[in-house]
Amino acid sequence: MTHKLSGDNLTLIRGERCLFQDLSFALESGGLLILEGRNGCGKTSLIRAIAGMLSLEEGTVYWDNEPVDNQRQVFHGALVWLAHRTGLKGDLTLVENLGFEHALRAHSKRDPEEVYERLGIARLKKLILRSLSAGQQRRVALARMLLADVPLWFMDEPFTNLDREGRQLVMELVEEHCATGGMCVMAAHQDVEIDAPTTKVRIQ
Amino acid sequence: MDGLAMGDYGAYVWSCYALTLVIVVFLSWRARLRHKRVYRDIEVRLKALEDRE
Amino acid sequence: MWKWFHQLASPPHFYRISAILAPWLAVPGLILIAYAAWQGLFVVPMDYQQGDAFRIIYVHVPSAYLSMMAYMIMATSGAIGLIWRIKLSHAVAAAAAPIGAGFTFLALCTGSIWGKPMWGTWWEWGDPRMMSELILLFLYFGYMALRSSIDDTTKADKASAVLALVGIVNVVIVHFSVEWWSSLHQGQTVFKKGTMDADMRIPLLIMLLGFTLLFGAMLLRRIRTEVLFRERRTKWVREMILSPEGGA
Amino acid sequence: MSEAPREIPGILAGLVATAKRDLLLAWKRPGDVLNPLFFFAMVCTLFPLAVGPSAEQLEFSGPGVLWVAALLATLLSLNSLFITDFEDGSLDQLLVSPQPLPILVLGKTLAHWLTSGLPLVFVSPILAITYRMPLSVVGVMMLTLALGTISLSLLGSIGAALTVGLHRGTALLSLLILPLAMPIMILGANAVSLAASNDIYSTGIWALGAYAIASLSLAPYATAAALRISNE
Repeated sequence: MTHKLSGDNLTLIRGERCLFQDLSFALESGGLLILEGRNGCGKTSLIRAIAGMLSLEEGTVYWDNEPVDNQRQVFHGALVWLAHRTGLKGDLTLVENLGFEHALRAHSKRDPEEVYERLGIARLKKLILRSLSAGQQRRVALARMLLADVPLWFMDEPFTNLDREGRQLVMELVEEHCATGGMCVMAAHQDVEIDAPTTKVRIQ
Repeated sequence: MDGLAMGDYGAYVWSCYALTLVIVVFLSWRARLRHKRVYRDIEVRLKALEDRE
Repeated sequence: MWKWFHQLASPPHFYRISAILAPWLAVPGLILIAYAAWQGLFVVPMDYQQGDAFRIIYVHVPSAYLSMMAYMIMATSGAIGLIWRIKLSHAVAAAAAPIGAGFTFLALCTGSIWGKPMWGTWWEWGDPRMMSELILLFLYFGYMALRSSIDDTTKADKASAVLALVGIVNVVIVHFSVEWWSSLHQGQTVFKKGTMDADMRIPLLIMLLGFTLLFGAMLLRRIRTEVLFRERRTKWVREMILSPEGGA
Repeated sequence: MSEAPREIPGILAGLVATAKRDLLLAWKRPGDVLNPLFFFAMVCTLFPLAVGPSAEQLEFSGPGVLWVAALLATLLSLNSLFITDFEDGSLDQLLVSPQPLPILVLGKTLAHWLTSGLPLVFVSPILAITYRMPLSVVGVMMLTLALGTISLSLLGSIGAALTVGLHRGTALLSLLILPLAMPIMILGANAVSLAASNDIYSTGIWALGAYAIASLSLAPYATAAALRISNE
């Protein structure tokens, strides 16, 4: 089944500044949407607004041609969110952290052990997250993404705190996800080389 | 002067009416002050913008 | 009707009309208050129970009534702003809070001054109405503190609207719980408002009307400032302020 | 629409999972649980030192002092309800979760009550006995504290949600919550006082129960709305 995410005339004003105005986009299954712009120009606000965490001044975001405000639960059931702040608890172990997410979301058919192996975090399963490096914590957050069975990935600056190898890994994962009919919205200030049908939105 | 003294209660009654006056005046004065300040701030900002252009 | 309403709710119109309307509320309001104050102070005969101290109620009752009405206005317009996203109604809520707090303070002070000769004490903990009024003052303080500590106006509007709504449910509960509490501690026999002669009541009604009109004028003035502040980036404000005749 | 495999767990699972996670976090950081308890004990100790140790006075003021101390201790613990979630990004995850937000909030509040309200209930008898409270009254006091702290946790969660992410959140939280919490304290403390003087105290208990049920059904919605606004 294919899905569609689209935005129509989105306008957002935060405090003094108008961050973006009359911005529209459309994204279908298999596609990648990249939000570009300098640091601090409103990329993060835009991606948060699309995910339904910020209320827009004007405009509507549609999921499968239905405004997301009318079907928040369905929309949020179809997405995972990855941002700079990982949302993982430093005092809990990897397994405990992912177990919490596991209880809230639909599970993918992937084998967790394989996912840990692939992300290179299999040995760290029993450690509390605080003792891991920032890069390793990002990988745990990536594992959370892979283990959820959702078509839509939201990634806000996914390459921060990652080494070259890690960056490569993220690009590969996104490519795979899009190739298997998933879709991805990404806010990034660097160039991204991902082999997938890409739409770019530039914010001034 | 007997009417103003109101038995022993004159001080209480008059202070209440005076306080009412004070608070109403205070509220109006604050409102006016804030309006002036907001207006002036916008004016200064707009003038500065205009000069730059 | 709808069209008229929409026009009024549009900021430039409101800004212009409110300046014209405010004096038409304030002047009659002040005249009524002055008349009722004269009546209440000099004309009405003194109460056989309370003597001349009862003349305080001519300012106490209207301010107590306004303190509650301002809270109602604040909460309902906040709710309207949350549900229908009407920006003007958030401005109404923001404008009502300081006026409401002022009148709550006035009601507390006048109540306390009335209490000194009547109860022999400045503050009677056992009186449920004084306690409710005091808690109302705290609610106003909390509301204004929350509003001023959030920098983003839209966010402050929504957060304070939620607080006002939670508060309004609580005002009722506070009232009943304080009443129960004071019944346990046998609060002094409080003065009952039901027993009033007609010639005493009429100045009070005039006073209530006068205070309401004055409150309306004050509210309009403050909403006007709020509207100006919120619309400071718009074209109409720019044109109005930069035009040669100004528009203060 | 053949989307059979995608099954989102039910709301009960969401409630249990959030409560479980917060309990686990509290277990790993016992200081957060113990500090309010010490605070509670400390306030109860301060009072006799300030007004003198006469038995009569302590007996008379015991219920009130214990209740005020419990209220302040709960307020102290409410501060951290959403702060860590806000700082580490968990709050974002809760906001985009497929579970209804009020349910997740209820789970968190439940965990908060289990780690702050319930310990207070169990510590209070020790302090009550030092205030010479008879054992029959101690039972009533524990019941009022149990019911009252449920409402306090729920009501406080609204305030915590409104002030999360603000610079002066701590002081503001007290200013917002104390007037709202006053009825709970009035009902609780006076029910205990009535029990101590062998009066009918059931009115207070029923009212506290009603308050707890009302806040159970309404507060999570207000908290959820407040969280969405604060996290914008």
